[in-house]
Amino acid sequence: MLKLDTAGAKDHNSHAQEHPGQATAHSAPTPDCLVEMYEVMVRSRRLDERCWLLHRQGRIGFHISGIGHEAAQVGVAFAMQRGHDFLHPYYRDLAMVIALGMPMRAILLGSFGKQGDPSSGGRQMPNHYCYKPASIFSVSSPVGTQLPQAAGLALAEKLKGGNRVTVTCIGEGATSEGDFHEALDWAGVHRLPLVVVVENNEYAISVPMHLQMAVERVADRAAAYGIRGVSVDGLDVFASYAAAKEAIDLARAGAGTTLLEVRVARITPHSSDDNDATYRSPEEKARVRAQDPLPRFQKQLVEMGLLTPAMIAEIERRAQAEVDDALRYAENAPYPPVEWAMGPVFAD
Amino acid sequence: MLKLDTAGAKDHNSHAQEHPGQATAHSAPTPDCLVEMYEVMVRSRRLDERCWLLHRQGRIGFHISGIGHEAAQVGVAFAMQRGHDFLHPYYRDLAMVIALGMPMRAILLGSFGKQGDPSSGGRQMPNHYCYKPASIFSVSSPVGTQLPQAAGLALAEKLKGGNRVTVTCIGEGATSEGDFHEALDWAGVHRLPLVVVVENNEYAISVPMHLQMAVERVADRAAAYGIRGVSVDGLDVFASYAAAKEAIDLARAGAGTTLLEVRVARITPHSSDDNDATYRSPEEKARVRAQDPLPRFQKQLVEMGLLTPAMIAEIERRAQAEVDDALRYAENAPYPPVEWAMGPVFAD
Amino acid sequence: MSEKTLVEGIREALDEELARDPNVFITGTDIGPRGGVFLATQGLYAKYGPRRIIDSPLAESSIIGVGIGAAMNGMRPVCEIQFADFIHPAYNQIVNEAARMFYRSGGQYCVPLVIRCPYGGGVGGGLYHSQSVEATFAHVPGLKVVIPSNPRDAKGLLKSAIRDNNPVLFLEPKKGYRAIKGEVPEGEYTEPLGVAKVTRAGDDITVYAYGMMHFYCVQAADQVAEEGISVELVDLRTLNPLDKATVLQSFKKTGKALIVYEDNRFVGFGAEIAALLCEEAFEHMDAPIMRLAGPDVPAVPYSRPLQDWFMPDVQRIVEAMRKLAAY
Amino acid sequence: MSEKTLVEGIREALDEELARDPNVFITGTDIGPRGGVFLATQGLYAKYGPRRIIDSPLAESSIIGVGIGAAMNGMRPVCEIQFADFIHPAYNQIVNEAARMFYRSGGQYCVPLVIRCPYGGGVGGGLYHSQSVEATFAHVPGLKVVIPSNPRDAKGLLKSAIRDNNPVLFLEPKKGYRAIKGEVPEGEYTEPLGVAKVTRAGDDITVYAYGMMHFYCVQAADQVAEEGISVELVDLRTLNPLDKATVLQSFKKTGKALIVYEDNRFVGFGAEIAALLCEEAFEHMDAPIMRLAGPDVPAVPYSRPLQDWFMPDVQRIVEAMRKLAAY
Ligand SMILES: Cc1ncc(C[n+]2csc(CCOP(=O)(O)OP(=O)(O)O)c2C)c(N)n1
Ligand SMILES: Cc1ncc(C[n+]2csc(CCOP(=O)(O)OP(=O)(O)O)c2C)c(N)n1
Ligand SMILES: [Mg+2]
Ligand SMILES: [Mg+2]
Repeated sequence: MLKLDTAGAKDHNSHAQEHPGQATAHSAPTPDCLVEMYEVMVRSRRLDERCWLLHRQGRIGFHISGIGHEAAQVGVAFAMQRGHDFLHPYYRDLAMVIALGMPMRAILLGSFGKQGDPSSGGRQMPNHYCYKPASIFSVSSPVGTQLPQAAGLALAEKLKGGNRVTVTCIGEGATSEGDFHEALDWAGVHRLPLVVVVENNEYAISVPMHLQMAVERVADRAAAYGIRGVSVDGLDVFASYAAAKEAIDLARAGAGTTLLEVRVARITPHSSDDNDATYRSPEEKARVRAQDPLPRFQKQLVEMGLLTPAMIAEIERRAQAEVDDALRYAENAPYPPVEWAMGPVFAD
Repeated sequence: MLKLDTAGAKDHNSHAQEHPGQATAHSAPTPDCLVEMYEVMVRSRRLDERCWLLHRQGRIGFHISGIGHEAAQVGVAFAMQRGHDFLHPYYRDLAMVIALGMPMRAILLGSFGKQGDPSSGGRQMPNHYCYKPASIFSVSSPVGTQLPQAAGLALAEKLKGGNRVTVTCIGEGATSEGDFHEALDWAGVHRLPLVVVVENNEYAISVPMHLQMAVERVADRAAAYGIRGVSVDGLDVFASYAAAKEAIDLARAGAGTTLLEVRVARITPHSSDDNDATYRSPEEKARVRAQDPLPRFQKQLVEMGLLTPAMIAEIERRAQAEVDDALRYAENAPYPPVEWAMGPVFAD
Repeated sequence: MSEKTLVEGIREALDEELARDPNVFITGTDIGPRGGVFLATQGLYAKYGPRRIIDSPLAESSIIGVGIGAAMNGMRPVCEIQFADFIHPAYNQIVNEAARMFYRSGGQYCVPLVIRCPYGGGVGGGLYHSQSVEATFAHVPGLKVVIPSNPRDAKGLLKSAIRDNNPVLFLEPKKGYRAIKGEVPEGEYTEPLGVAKVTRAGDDITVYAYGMMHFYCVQAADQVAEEGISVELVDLRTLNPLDKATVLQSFKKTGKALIVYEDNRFVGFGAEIAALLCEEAFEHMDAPIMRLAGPDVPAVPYSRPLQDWFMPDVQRIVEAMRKLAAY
Repeated sequence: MSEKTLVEGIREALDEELARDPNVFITGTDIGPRGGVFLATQGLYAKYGPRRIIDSPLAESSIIGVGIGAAMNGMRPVCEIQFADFIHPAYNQIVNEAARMFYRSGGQYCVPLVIRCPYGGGVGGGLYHSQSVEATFAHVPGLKVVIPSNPRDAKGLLKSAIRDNNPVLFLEPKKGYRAIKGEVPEGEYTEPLGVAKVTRAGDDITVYAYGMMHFYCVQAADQVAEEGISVELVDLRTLNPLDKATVLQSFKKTGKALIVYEDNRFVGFGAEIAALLCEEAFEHMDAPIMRLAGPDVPAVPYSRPLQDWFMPDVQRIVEAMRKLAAY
């Protein structure tokens, strides 16, 4: 099922008929929805933690993490018509792609570079998600390139008269790339049905925000393009959801693009290749860890009476089981045959 | 004298000792200075008009014009410490390079692609000015590339503890290029001694402003970089000078970069290759022509009692004579020997 | 059939494909009311309107990036880069993105995108309106590179490029836009990508060329024919994927090869042809493989005599042909 | 002398040049307190401070563009691009600007700029942390392209690059950063740019390589020596300007050439070597000129067996050497 199918190239980019049933709008997070959001966060967190472990054990070659970004990602994802709206994500968007329905097995096949990895067939590094069944486009390593492409997805949607909104994500550091600027010019000029989510964790690997740009808020940059700029506490699911919902609704209604900054925390090193002790003090790291959005959301839901200790335990159990299953599945999967390296390079 | 000297490559980029005497600050346009500004505008205009004529006569292959931009350019140039401050211009900056002391002969040698052309030795197209004696850097055709370079000039100046301000110019259309964005990020982060002059004539060849960007004023873009943004009537010498003077003084004082929009009029087609009748109505063209900054400035100076009919006539006479002389000189100059095409490609 | 210019062939292809497929649209700077700086899109804005003929901001990386996105959402964008010299800011989107998308997504998304781009010198364009970029891009797996040398091919190849499901860099010899004329069949026909064409059969030497240089080679071959030199001329037409079979076949017949290109010589496309021949047809080599190419200075200088020094022309091709034939 | 790694050779060169010339400064992302993602600049921030070791915004076009400007204002910037794969956004500033500035300004301004850039595969980097970009840039007149294959050269060549008055793209074989060790003289010495080196004399075949592939070729040559095959190994070191004399001289001795590179084969750098040889040393050709190179897929895939399939290695080089020697 996860085996990649490269046949029928002519239909690759046709989206109209797929999973029409999956289009579900969430006008406000219902209690059920909030619990589901929580569960996605837990699932993402457990998978993420396991990947760090797998890397330390030498079982996978690389991991780049979304830990500390999950509240914002879940808030945004649940504001989308999942499966219908487009997501052009970046490498930290684990919780987001899980929320949109990418299976853990699929994700871990990528981490192991195993056969059936739907993201790229073992060609890309881990966490370079791509999953067409959920309308997820291919993560690139060169940062920022997804932005003009997301503008193009949105422009085509507008030209075709479709009603999909395109959501794209980017780190604050990558907003310094020229592609960010050029894309937002298009977004402003054509009032594109687009939401650009900037996940601001205040670091580009080791480079702190103040050496990247001289604005207080990334959302300030919206002023250069005649689009909306909104900055929210991305450690808070409610704030993230509300801001994303408004932005997506406006985009769908023809009111154009929002630059949505979600202020998050990068609780881990940049990636498994990084040693953040070279540029963050233990005190700073402790401060960042203390911002963890997961216990915060759990506490909120418990106080709202939506989560009980039993539910929490059950959700943990399910998440662990899912991770265990996916890990078994991916680790036992064969490597791709070398034919997978050979191509096809060109579509038919 | 105008013969290009490529010897001594090791000293190419050393600026410290050159023309120290030329550094002249204008704290406010004195009456003399205003008349000089007027004369530069007239000289630039007459040369520019002659180039259009030469092109129609088939005597030069290309011309791109500053007609309608002169008030702004003269305002900016006279606010600089001419010869001391750096200029990284663009192709429309004829009045600016004349104001900084580039001789007409030098300019016309470029228009004819003749030997001794100091800008490039006949390698670049006309109007791609470069004149080191006046601290003018080389105009590139690919638009926008001068901005990161100008930021680099300014960064080096800051690192060295020098007091030169870098002025760079760009059309409003080219502010859509990624290089614009990336350069201004550096400018903001390092509070660079830099003034970015956007000559907004509302067209990028045929593409009108509203298809280029969704902001009212290019100066609005400054908000994305934590720098000053100022928009002035670039058809007015006084406004242009005052704004440029303030920006340059602030830059020199360590207060960082200004994005200075000068709103000008492109009275001619984009270049001698263009036919603007395909995208501008005769009415619109007439409206633009009516904005001509030269008669306006003349009228102002006459009303201020600084210009008399006799002075106007004398200035005209001198300008025409200078153009005639430069034209004779350039037309009679030989073509460069083919060795000039061969190199050197590398500096020693 | 009627005699048309190369740029007319291109315009017809665009017009017909716009009419044929509602998913085709054009973007780039000045391609709207202005009709393009070379008038390749003249009249199309009036005919198809601002939703199909979209003047873009002046920002090449996004012209391509937006094209990639639109292509992944079911469209067939034709993106114009005004001069090949200005494709450089879009290098990242073309090479890292467009060319790799199909492979990197394991076939989930393809990028049916055409990048039209005038290239080449001899037009008084100086350093930045004269560049040839085919070697740079032919080196990139996943990107097709096509160069027509005449109006008929221009139309037929461009139509194929627009219908192709891959990114195609379509390089147009700007000096030939009006200088090269020829018969163009009316209406629907296509020329296949990836197929070279022997445009003149001959026995003594094989000359490989494309674009404007092919046009010159035809004249040069005529000239040396009078001297009894029989030239086989191969118009490569598609540089990637290269039609190796046709390239090798001709060489096996003549044993002598000259490659003519105006791009800088060093690591230019001619190097690949030479390497291919001496790797796969060594036993047929009767002479050194010759390259006649642009010199290794940054680009074509502006001043007339300097430009003339740079550009390969009929006379120099004739001399190279003579020299090779005499070996 | 002491045994050092390749990255240590680079770090020493940077350290010494920073100490020697106050106009040298380093910029790029993560080159500050982090010491670079490969630790090439480790310790330099602590030693030279934030005015000489400047962490940049994440914006490659400006990293180079700012470097060009600073160079024109009397500095000698060393700009780091984190991976060769990410040099693509800076292509325009490098090719249209840095490489052309001296020529286009008629010698008024030169650009003494070094671009340091790890390249190459075999490190589990997948499509975008494995690319080789040397052919693309070696094609550009006005830009020097240098690739060291050992710690001694890394230090000596980098010092020359920093002192050169031209833009130099200094490509570092990242797989060799720690894998390649060797003696590095203490203190001041330089290696000249533009000079290839015969690193092993031999009679039967000539093998041309650079960077990591040269390291493999040494091992492969050792291996086939036991079989009686005498390999002459040429480390190109500078790709542009190429040391044609050394390249031709060795070929004239052996008459057989193998070029090994990990970049995509088609229009790769090996094509130029092959073209040069069969153009200028035709009479000495005793066998087809062979290229062993990366295949023409977009870049090195991530999954282990796929990566192994892509990368030329000692075993494959041995086989190619045998085949060529046996011709
Ligand atoms: C064009 C490009 N340059 C450099 C890199 C190397 N790199 C990968 S992630 C990264 C930092 C990105 O920071 P940010 O955008 O803030 O995202 P974050 O990782 O903090 O979520 C860098 C420099 C890259 N992937 N692409
Ligand atoms: C990178 C690049 N793309 C395209 C061009 C072609 N071109 C030359 S000038 C121009 C319009 C520039 O408009 P603007 O920046 O507003 O300056 P203006 O000419 O109006 O003063 C264009 C598209 C170019 N020179 N460089
Ligand atoms: Mg960040
Ligand atoms: Mg303009």
